[in-house]
Amino acid sequence: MFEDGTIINELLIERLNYLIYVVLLLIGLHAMIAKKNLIKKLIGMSIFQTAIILFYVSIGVKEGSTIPVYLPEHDLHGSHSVPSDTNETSHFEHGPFIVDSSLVRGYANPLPHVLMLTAIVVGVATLGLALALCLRIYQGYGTIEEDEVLAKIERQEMLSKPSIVVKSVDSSKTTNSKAEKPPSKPKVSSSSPSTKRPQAIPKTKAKAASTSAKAKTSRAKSVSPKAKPAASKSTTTGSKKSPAKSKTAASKPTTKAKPKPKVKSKAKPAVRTKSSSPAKKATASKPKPRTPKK
Amino acid sequence: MSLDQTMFIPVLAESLQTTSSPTPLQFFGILLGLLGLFFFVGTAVGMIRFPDFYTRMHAAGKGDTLSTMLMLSGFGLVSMEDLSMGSWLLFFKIMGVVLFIFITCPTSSHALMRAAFEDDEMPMTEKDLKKPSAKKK
Amino acid sequence: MKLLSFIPVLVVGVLLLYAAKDFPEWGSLDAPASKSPVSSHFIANTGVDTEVPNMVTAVLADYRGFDTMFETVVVFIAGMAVLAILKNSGRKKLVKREFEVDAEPDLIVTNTVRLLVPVIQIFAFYVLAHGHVSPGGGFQGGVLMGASFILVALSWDLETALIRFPFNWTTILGGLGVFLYAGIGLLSMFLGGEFLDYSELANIFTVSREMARYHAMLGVEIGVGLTVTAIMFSLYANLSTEGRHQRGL
Amino acid sequence: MGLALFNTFILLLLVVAALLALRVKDLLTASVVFAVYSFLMCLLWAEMGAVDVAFTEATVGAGISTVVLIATIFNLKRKSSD
Repeated sequence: MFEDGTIINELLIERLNYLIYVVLLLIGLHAMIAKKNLIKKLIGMSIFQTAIILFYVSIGVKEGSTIPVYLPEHDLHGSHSVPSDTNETSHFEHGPFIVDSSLVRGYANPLPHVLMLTAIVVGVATLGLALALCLRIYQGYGTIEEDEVLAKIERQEMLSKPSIVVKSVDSSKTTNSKAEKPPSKPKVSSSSPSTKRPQAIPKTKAKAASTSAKAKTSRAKSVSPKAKPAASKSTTTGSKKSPAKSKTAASKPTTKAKPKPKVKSKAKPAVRTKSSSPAKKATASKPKPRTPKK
Repeated sequence: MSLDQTMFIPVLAESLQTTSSPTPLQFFGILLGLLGLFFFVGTAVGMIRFPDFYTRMHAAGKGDTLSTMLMLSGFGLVSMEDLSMGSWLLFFKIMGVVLFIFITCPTSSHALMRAAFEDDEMPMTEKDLKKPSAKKK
Repeated sequence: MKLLSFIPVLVVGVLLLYAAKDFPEWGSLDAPASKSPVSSHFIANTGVDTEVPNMVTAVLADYRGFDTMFETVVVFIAGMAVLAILKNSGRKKLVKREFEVDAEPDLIVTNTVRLLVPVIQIFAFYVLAHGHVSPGGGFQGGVLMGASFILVALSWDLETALIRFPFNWTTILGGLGVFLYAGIGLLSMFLGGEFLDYSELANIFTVSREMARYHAMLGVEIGVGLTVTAIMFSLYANLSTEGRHQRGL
Repeated sequence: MGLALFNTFILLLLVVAALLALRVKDLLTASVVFAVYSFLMCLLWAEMGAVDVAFTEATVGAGISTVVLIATIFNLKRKSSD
């Protein structure tokens, strides 16, 4: 099947490196486009990078060549110097000499290696930068899934845009209407772990809600601006019950963090009485920060 | 050419080309390498077949350490075909690698097991084997 | 979205495979990259110009030193940007992370690390200094050095590593590395040559022009190593703690 | 026949590792598989004669970038939706 010199033969047998470089590059590209998780996107980006590095290294390969470090007979200095009593090196003058073109073929091409060596280190630096941005996004939005982040941004924009136009609606309606439709709005204030955001968000939300408050003014009369905190609290509780999938995912870290140590401290002594000493167990199950042991 | 200590790649290439008639030392090295490969297959099979994290780490920790050490020692023996200065140097470098693998590999498997222990991963008992649901996990 | 993304991927793939048809044969000696006068010149003349056996180091630090200097600056800027992004951004009240367990530093692990870290650091210095005659150099040595501190941080905790390598040092050392690199370049400029033309350093050091380049390359690699060490440790310290520098991984 | 068997084998393993790193839903597993990918890449480059690049990839790709990825995932959520 492969004997008749088709393109399959060329790609699969003689140029497998080039084929694999294309395949890896496409895998990375597809991951960067289609994956929703930002960390997955970054792994795709790294695969893309290494595919390009593979390509560069592949074009620098020469058949039957050695690594780009001079053989001892081409570099007669330092620890590489060959003693002059051997016959072989007696016709070389002491010191390095210009390697002629027939010997140049014996070494692999150093130029792609140099270019790619710096590219790798810069690649990890940029990976760190991107991960820092991921952390920041997680602090702001409580998730690193791209579609959820986009949905949150969209909702925020949708809520904050009309507030520029209509500002003079009285605030009594706003608080109430907010209390009545929790499922759509209060995600950000409840889920975001950042310290600044929960203060900033309800304000814009209050403004925004004022525009869409026409229909639901049933309890609007009795509410004074004082009632704001209570209303916002009710929204937070409402958000936890709401069945939207993204919301439950977002509020997981705050809710999940608490019950875990309790469960653990209960479970541990019961099961591990034999396997570890009781003193160690007590220290392990205590929720204290790790201290350096000196 | 007798003092080319740092250039070990051509040395290896030459030694590989002359494997048509291996010296007894090289033959012993090849034998060690094959034995290491055997244990490595055992490690891989254990990683797949064992049901539980701890038993899997047992296979990985022991088999991996032993097989890597055996293979590296075999490699060191294969590379010293002429007992020259360079091949001795290479042999001692490889033995240094073997020493560090002997130190670090059990430590890493200990750290993994300890992490699993802290995370309340329970070892599998005979009771779990009888339950049909335990087989999936 | 997932199906839609296959369209650009397939288009790119077909184009690249079409281009791959025209690539030279695998390992061919007549490939344009191997025939080019630039790389042939590097292979032929590195020994004469710089007396460095490792061509990659010579090309990295000498022939293309300007490139490498700005790569180092990129690494430095990336570290500073991570610091700027994450500084004071984390939660103040230290919530428990998803798979965090409270545990003492393990006895076996810490003692092994106590044994290993000096060896790793000596190996890092060896790689840095021996990069002229064997694979290695500033980037690799710096990464190994940073990895040794990260190993301390992983086996004890971050505070212990920060006692050994205070966080303020990362900024200072990173800047110092870039400064060392650029300073050697500027010094050779003040001595009458061009920027990063190390052979002019032979005027103040009593060595030949080739050996001046040899030793200046070592200085440059030390600069790269300092920057990379500092930035790698700073990346880890920032990312594992969200910029708080306490209670890390 | 230019390519050695070793080369071919590692190239095929690379594709498997890349696909696996992107398919698993657990981000920790993904980063560890990505370390495997980096190390395979390092072996491939050492085989091609690019020892400096291989050394850099072994320290950076399989060492530092895995640690940095795991340190970040430690502060994020571990599960991924795809």
